[in-house]
Amino acid sequence: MAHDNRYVEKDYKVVGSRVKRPDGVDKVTGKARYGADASAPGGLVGRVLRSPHPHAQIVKINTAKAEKLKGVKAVITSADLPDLTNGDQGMAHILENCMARGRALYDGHAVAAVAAIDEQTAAKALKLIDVKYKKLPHVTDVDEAMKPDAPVLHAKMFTRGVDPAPTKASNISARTQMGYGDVDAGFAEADVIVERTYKTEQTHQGYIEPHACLASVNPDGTAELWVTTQGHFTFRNVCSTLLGLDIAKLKVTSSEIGGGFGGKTHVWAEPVALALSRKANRPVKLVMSREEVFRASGPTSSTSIDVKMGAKKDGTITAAVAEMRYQGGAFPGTWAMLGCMTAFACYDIKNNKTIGWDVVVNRPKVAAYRAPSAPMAAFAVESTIDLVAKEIGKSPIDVRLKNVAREGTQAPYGPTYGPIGIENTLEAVKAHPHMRAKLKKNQGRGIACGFWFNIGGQTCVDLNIGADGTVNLSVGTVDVGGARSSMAMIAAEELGISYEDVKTNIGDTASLGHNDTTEGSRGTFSSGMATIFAARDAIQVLKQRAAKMWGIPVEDVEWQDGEAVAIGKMHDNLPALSLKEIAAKAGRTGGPIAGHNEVVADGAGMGFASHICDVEVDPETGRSQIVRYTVVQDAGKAIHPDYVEGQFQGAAAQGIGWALNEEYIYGDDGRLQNPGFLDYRIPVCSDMPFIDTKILEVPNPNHPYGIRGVGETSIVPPLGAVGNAIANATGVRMTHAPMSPPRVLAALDAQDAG
Amino acid sequence: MRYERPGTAKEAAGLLAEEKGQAFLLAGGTDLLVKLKMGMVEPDLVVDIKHMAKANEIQSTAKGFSIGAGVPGARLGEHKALSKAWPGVVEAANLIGSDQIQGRCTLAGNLCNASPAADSVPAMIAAGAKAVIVGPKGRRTVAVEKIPTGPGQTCLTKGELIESISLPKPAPRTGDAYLRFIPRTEMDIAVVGVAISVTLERGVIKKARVALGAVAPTAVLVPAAARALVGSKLDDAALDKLAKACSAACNPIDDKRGTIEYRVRLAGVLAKRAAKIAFNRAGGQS
Amino acid sequence: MSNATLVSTVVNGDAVQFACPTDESLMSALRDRVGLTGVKEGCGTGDCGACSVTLDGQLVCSCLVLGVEAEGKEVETVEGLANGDQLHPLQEKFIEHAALQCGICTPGFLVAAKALLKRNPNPNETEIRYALAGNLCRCTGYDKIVRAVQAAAKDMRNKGRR
Amino acid sequence: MIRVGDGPESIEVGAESVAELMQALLLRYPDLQEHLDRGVAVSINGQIFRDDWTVAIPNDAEVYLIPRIEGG
Repeated sequence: MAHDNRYVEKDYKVVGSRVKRPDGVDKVTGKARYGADASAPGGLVGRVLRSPHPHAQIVKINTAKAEKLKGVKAVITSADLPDLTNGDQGMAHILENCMARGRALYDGHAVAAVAAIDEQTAAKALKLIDVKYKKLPHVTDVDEAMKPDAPVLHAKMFTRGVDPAPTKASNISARTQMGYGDVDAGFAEADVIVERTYKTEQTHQGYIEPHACLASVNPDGTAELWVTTQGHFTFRNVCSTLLGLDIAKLKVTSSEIGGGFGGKTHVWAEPVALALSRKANRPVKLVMSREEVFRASGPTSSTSIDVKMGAKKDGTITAAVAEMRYQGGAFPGTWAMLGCMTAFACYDIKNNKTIGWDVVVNRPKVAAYRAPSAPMAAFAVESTIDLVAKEIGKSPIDVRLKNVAREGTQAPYGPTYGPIGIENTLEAVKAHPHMRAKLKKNQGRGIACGFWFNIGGQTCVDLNIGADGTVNLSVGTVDVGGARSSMAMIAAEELGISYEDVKTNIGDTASLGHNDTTEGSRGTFSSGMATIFAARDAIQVLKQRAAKMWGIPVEDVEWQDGEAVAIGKMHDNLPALSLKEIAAKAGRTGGPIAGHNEVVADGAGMGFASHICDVEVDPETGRSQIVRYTVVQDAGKAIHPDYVEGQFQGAAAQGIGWALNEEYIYGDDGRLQNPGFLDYRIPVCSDMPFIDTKILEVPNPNHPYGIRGVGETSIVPPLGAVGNAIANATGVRMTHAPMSPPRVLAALDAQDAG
Repeated sequence: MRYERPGTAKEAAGLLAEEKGQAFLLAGGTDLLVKLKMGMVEPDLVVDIKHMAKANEIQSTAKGFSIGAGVPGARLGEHKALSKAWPGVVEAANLIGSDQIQGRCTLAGNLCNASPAADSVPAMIAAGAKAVIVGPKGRRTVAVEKIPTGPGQTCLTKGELIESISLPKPAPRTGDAYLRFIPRTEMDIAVVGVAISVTLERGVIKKARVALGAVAPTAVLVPAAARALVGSKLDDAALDKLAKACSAACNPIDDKRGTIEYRVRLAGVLAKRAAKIAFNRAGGQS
Repeated sequence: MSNATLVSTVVNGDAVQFACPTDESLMSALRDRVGLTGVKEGCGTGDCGACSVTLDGQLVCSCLVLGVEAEGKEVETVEGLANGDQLHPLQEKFIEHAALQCGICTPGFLVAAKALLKRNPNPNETEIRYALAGNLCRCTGYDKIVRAVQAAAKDMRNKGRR
Repeated sequence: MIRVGDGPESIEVGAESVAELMQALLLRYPDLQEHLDRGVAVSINGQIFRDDWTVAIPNDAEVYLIPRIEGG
């Protein structure tokens, strides 16, 4: 059945309220089962041996001693994961990242793995594996890696997007260019031109739950995987390809997920666990240590970005150019391209150009991190806009409003925007009491904007009505932050029943059609759309059953507030039939009542946010403390406001951590110096103030409820907002994030010296 | 790994002395278990000292305080007399890690782990604390500043362990303070730590002890910094001299937690701030 | 299992015996041998607080305690927080205030918050923030967690409960 | 006719659906296959379509091929 995805304004009964989440009790009592909380009969413990070198040839791996150790049931190397990728480069890189093939490309790269009867035996076995390395020169810095004399990681990598195509291999995987207009003419028009170079360090999603899975592969090719993931269907497809399994025979169940933020969209050790299980013919549980998570999962890019911006005295930005260098770790990515797409997306700049360089270095393969690539570009752009505002003597907010993107503005990546909310967020910021609050000594206030896409994609939902009229809703997008509530609310809203009568569960890959991964702020948008459509299908069935019960034509039945109502003069003696009454008779009117929907959820909206940050800087130590913070973001429609606020607050906190202290620190030896929460400093409770939020609702025209994704956008503004606040507190412009105490103090000294 | 829980210090010393393999003491375990987890140590013997007599006691005597080697940080904070006498020492101990860590970590453990950045060690040094060591040859008492000899190394010989830490009874009009710098508000290892204790006579500093952490291979006592204070009412000139002396005493390394330059600079900044707190606690008015 | 030692202890009020290697953490013993997987491992090095339990009433990271140290002691985990089918006020308020998103840190926060309120039934915001600084949460920015603890504290004071 | 843009270059193509558009483009630009394999999304008059090639393209529509986005 074709469904209409267009937005229709309506009054909601359930949507927009603050109900209790269905998984709450399990999660406050310790009953909820996460990746590491499952066990299986005869289960083994899997452990991975990792390269201590950032770049090395693997000359030989001798596993004989480990194999002989009592209690060891399988030892594997890349030989046990033959290349079945059939020319698919992306898949081949995933395979090589899971297990090194003849060369180690970063500190922490997996080189072998064992499965043993217990933790102690597995640890002992790892020590018995003898790996002979030949060390190779390494490079971990993005700018260094681009130099002509840098050690080259991939001998056959020639930069794409360059004409003529290079004949010499380099670490630059691709060049991207975007934008429109004539930037030279734009700069010629400008009264002021500001140019700056920025650097951002590599950060990690920092989810508290390490990667964990329980894999079981049988000799007949059937297999099961219990795993903490953002996308169990994607994991199934990738693992099936890498292991040579049939998709239908690998059942993947997503456990409760203890945070992902993009980091659990990709497979890391799961194919290794499957390969161990296949070899041992026993279930294998593989849980990464925190150190392994930092060294060998997928952090974000470190970057180096040049921005040039020209403006007229009236505040009009006449031209803007950004050249951005993003490292993707040891394998090529498209991270700089995403930087290009997002850098100027909040603004209507007639002449804009972005150039992106995607670069490989000897660091772990970069993965998505909440609005991937956008925060770094926004740090550079939002800082530069404040500099422009200062030069022309206008307020930062007015310069932003003067150039703000609106419906009809052409996005830097091509298309023309439909209705978008960036102007609304800026107006809300301007009117917010926070903007008028008095600042104390050493304090400063900064604002910044941010943009991130929403994506839609393949979605499949099942809605089944029980004999008592309660509803099971099976969705295939993993619930990363309360989505089961939102889906139940949407189903209840459509069916006209109470929230408590709907139970949402996350279906495994064997019981539901394919669903794309929960990424790109798509969960509520996509599964919300499919839930609406599935509920509408179920309503059709309910109407048919009511018609049968009454013995009237289905055309004479309408669905109103959870009831079938017979319409027309001929039937006005018929009392309405509730969903419960119809459900009770389902067995005698044609069997189970259900609604299904399979859809490519298209028309995802755009996410925009503006933030206000107050910071206090200790001039003697360079330490910055966030004293007040406000997030304004367009949600399209907030289904469950608590969890929308929670996304805003969580994203802002991650951005603040990035802005202030979080960074990967590599030594000259190319090894990660701080693979733990002690020295990879994510914000703790006492670092943070309460985070004020304001939800705006500019409906997405391409969703029945107007939903936009809300998960990612608010990690984009904090770096710029904090940098601008520090600049206003101290007079010093920070161009290197994180803006840690030593960097701020050095900048203060340089200011004093200058 | 053999796990033993002796009932006396002497018994513990005997176990350590007899062990041919790698032996470790377990007090709060907040360092040892991390090393176990990371595979940095593979003990043959672990001696849990929390079951030794008096290991969990804080004793108040006429001479001062004796703090058993198993007393966790949280207990120090709850001890009113100790907190009144040596607020700087208690604050320093209470800065180690989270409330969870406070439930376990001990002064003796913090000292014997011999990290240059240990928070409680500079504070103990400034307060003139001593460690009571028991070993195969009996009991000896050593000033805290003499215990660590380098990162992860102490002057304790095979079979020796710290039974308790003793703090003197503070002289009248004595105040102490400890400040450390960390990038966050909690949960970090000190980038720089400064402990100062001063004793006043008629409003003038008569005696002072200044100790620094995280700026040298061990926590260090800085007599030159103390001299900068003695005879002053903590005027700006004295504070500047103090800051200079502290910075001059630094011999730090560049690492993930801070640069040499930053540590040297911060030592001076924190010394001034700590001195003011200690001075006020001693009843001084600057 | 080499070097296994039999440990007799009391967990959430029940006498429990388990055998574990001497170098195994209490966290692993509780999870793998007693079956209390509400005790979460976020780091294994005492930096995240997800494995928080109380040991004879003292809040600790169970990853920094040896299993054998639990001999003769009383351990309380998140599984012991509710009284039968009655959730603890902290559990109620965490749900009510949406103080959890992914929920992996929640058991540790609840155990730590309970220890705080036992010690200080009326903490201010700063005291709550510092008392919970040993518990990392990456989802919420801590906002709703602090509010939930404030609400639970108020509720418990009104009911005269600790 | 449909305008297809990717940055500064625009061309006109006759096609009534995304599938027809792709066929037409591949005839003219065989190198595009590599991009299509990596994944593209199609923007039709500002609305972004990700996977569904059956989507109809109205007359005089503005169409952009943009890279498929990954998110966090």
